[in-house]
Amino acid sequence: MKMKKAISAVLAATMAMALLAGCGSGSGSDSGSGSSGSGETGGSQEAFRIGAIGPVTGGAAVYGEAVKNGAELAVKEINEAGGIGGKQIEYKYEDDEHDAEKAVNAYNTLKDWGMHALLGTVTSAPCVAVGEVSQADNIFMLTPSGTAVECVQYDNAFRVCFSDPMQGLESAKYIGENGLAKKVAAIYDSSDVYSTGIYEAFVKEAENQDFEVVAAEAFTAESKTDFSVQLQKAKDAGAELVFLPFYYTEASLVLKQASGMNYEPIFFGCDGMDGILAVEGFDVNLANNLMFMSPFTPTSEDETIQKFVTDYQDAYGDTPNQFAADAYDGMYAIKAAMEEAGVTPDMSSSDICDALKDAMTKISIDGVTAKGLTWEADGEPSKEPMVVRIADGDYAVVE
Amino acid sequence: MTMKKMSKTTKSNMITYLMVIVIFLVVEILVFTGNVSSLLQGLLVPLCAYIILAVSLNLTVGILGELSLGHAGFMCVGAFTSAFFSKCTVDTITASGLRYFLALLIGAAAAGICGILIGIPVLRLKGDYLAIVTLAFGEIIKNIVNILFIGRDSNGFHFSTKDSLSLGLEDGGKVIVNGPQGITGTPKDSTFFIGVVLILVTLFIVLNLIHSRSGRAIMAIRDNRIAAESVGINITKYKLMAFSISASLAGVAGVIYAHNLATLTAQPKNFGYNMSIMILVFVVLGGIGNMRGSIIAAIILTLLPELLRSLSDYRMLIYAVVLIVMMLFNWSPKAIEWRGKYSSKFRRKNKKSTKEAA
Amino acid sequence: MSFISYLVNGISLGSVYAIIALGYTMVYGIAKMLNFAHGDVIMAGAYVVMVAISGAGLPPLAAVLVAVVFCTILGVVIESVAYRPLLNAASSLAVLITAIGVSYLLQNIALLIFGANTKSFSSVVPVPALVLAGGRLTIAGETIVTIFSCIVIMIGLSLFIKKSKAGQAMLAVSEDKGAAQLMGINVNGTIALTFAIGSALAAIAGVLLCSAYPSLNPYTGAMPGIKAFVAAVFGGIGSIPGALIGGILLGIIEIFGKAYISSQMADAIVFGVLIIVLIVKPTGILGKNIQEKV
Amino acid sequence: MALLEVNNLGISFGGLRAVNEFHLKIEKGRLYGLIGPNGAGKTTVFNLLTGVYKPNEGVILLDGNNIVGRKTIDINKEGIARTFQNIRLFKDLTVLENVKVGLHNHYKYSTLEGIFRLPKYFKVEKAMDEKAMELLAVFDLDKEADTLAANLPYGKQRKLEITRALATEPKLLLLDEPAAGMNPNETKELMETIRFVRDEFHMTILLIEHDMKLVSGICEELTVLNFGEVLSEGNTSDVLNDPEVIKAYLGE
Repeated sequence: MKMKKAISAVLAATMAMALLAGCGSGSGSDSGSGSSGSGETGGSQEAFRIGAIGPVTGGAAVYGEAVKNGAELAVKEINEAGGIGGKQIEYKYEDDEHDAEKAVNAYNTLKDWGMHALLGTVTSAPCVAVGEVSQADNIFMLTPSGTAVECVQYDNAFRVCFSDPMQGLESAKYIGENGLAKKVAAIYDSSDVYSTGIYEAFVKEAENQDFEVVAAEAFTAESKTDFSVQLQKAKDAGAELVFLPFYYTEASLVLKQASGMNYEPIFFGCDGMDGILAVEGFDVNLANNLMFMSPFTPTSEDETIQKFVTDYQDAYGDTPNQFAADAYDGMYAIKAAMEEAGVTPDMSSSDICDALKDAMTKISIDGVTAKGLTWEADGEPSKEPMVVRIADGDYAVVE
Repeated sequence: MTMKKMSKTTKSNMITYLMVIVIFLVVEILVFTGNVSSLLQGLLVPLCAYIILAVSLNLTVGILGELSLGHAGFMCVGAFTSAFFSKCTVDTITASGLRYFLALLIGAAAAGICGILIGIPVLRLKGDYLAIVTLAFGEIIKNIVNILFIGRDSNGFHFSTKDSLSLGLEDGGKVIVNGPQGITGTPKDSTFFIGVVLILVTLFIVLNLIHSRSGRAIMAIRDNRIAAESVGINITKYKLMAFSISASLAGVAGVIYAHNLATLTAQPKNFGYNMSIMILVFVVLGGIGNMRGSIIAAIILTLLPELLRSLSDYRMLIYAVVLIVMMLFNWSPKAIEWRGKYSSKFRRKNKKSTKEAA
Repeated sequence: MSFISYLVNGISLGSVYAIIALGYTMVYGIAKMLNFAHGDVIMAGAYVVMVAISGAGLPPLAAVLVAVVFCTILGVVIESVAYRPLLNAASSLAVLITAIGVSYLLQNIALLIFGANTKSFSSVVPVPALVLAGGRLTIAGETIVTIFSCIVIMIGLSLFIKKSKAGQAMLAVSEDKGAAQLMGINVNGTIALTFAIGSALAAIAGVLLCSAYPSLNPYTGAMPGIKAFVAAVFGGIGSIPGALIGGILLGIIEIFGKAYISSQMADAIVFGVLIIVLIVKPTGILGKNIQEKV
Repeated sequence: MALLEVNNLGISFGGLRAVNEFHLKIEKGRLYGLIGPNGAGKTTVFNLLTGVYKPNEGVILLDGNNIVGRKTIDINKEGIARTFQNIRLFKDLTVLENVKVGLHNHYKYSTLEGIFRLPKYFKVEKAMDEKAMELLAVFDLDKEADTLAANLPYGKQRKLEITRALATEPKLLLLDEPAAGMNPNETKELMETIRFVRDEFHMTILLIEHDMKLVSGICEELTVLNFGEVLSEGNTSDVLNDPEVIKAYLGE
């Protein structure tokens, strides 16, 4: 009894501290949010506050990390070049652990901070949840890599990347039109939104194309180390091409295991495949025969891209992947839209959002993921997908 | 003697209820005066869900004395069934209060039924074996939800475990449960007020159960199964009762959770064993069998990582360290002894003031 | 043919589970605690090997040795700082939760040091793959080495426990801590030794896990850890041969489930079989049935 | 008709014959002793009578009904209650609650009535409290009603176990070494208590005991068990003077 009391006392004290700290941070914030809940910002701000959300801990941390860095790089460049319409950008990144609930927490943290616009979130399910609350608050959001259809279901949301159905459809079209294979197998992550979304669109479009899906095998987040069964089935079905709509982390294992069983089909991936060559210690020879659709290749000779890649490597030591590239372009798109709309930091985020909704459809930027990137009012970007083939351990764009 | 005893437990229960109400009022006043950050406001509803989860798991762990690592599975069942219901009826039942009430009943019932179905085979197992089987059930539930596709068109409902295409919906048909993408667009009906009311209801059920004939039977089984059998207690019945009540309350928490976010997906993070363990952490840290402790621990451990946000990269690290230190402080026999010494010294010093306070 | 191929793959996956399960079961048998941080010690071991090879340029075998030493020390430190104070706590759950805390801690330390990026782990296994049936069936060198190590470790551990004084002490502690203490056995020392051995095994498991599935990030150990825990329970937790059998069966069930039932339902199948086994035989395949004395 | 009649009872564990051709007949209201050297199978007999073990063969008639194969809880409902050699109390419940658990099957209200605190809850709980306190007073435990069972001194724990068993309103009470670990004074007090229980509650009692003073002091009849078989039975004084029994106890 005594012990229990002591525990309660200790816990209660900690709680009191925690609550005080929470309130303190609330009242200490100069955004004056809280009761109004609309995320209005104070009157005399000198800088635009742009927030970003994505996972930097947990299993999906690698994507969030890339976005965090890509956006940061863009912010640095923009600020050095004089900011947005003469105003500097303040940039803040929050962790969501790839969880919808944590993402909303992260969003609220940014709102307390006085965010004018959001670059995020990185992954789909959290993005849909944040989309819901940002729409209620009327805060502009541009997701660099949230591919699910619902990510941009509201008019305040736009995205830099392709949507899942779009990728599936384009992949199937490309394979069919170029006659890459007659028999195709698909392996996908049935516990993942991104992977399932692409897979479904792929299979749907395959009906219209001149190839047959001979095997469709799934895996889940709990069993993504061993792909021997899925590969064996593809092999037994005689598939000449294996479609891999998931991220390179798992793909590197698939390639290793395929080579272990002497199975050498063409592997075809999506934008998540980008970055595979940057995996430390990865045997690049395994990836010969790998093609994927990506808006971005770090080896492109384009000047903008080269500069981005070099700067990124200097700053973070890694080769940027398409998540970093999307985030980089996303930040520039926000800049362009803000300048187009002529907003200023002393406007409320809701007013900024209204102005940006309109401005987004008018801008065109030459970024690292596309030239002449424009947006429709439905939030989708219009850009041409690029197919990249890995040869001799390096990326090469297939014309 | 007896009357004094009665009033002692009643008093303890009243303190628990009162604590919840006071916290609610304080938060409401702070919100009203604009002193609560959006972050904290956003945390209020999930917090209610976690508190209910912690209290309900404490019924299994503390009162029934069985370790369950699949509590999130029941939450998942409650969340998905109720979200499915709300999504289907969002156009037909326009009164959101009524719809939410029905959703609560459905979520609780579905989770409770799952609890019974799972409880019948597994409750004969003991200790760590029971723990691993509940973990397994939690994972199975998550796996099944992830491959479940349900759509609706003018012909009624369509089911599939493959993909949304094989539902064969006609044009205009809507996919309601979309595999790993789960359910999107559940009406956001959960509020802090409802959450607090549900916490009170949960406490009411759990505390009253404990201090009733059935609760005594459950605790007797926990303390000594063989002796309980020898005085004619039906072991299976009471184990199952505790387990299914605990499950259905977890279902209620699931309903709150599902109606707070626009997306409901069954990820390892929110409905996997990670979550089950997280809830167990609340229970053990707050004191096994101590409902008030569970509430406090749930509040602290939910707020902690959020309040550590400013530490960015180090926050989960610090969270882990704090968790270990708190566990050692609360449970290590040496620490308890040390605290006992310290607090008795402290008490002697303040004897007079304590007397006055009492 | 594909049946045999599935079987080989199942054994190969299962052997990795088995070698992790050995560490789990060892610690459980003696300390009666579920060491949830075991999977993360594996991850730590794999990172050490990677750093030792690519950073310090050590030959693979020396790197493995370094990892074993590192993990042994890590295991002993974790045991003495986080677990031992709770050895006599009022509830055995306290130490379980602390183990979870340690697991988070190790993951986040690794995240800070090595970042979230997945690293490809170059195999340290020098054994070439075995090609049978004219190339239609390949058994990877890693599989051969893993199974071989599993059996060696299992025999070694069994002999150690049966023949050595320290092993006998472990047995005594696992039977009855209080009685062992009265017999003059150093209980704390014995438990520390158990953790040392368990963690050394974790280092080897880490190397083999990452050689067979060459992808390493701070969360690499978590899921195989849970699966191996399941395998250990499956085989009868506390039983050393049980860990081997449980691990391999789990691997085979997982692969066959995927191959012949549904690849989407693989997890549900694995866990479903586990439940059925435990309902039929409540202490696992090789677990001792203990009748409670009335 | 005898209250308890056991015939040809036997059970084996593995290859070991623990109890063989055991028989026993206890008339209502008697105080009966079951004695024998350690390991003779006395507790096993109790476990067979209470359904903890299922016998390989034999008949157990309680009031004429065969209870072989019934579950422990049903046997308790039929009217057999017991205590344990190594005390088994509900440690984290109070003394009062321990007894109220014993009253479980005789004072009923539904779980829902309990949760929603309907009038029946208060009525039945009040009756339970009164009955439990009455029982506790008999054993002089009423002052400790609010103490946790684990915190009681040893002798009182034994008494509480008997009280709890009595609360189930049995016809037959089995006591497994009630005097174990007690000093002579406590034993003497216990003897009085047992006799009092028999007289006051008109109880039939079967007890296992090693303390010969207690056995010869209160038991009216005895059965001696050796290596799982009945060695001798009958009136206490006759049995205790049986040379076979003396041999078994003192050795060759």
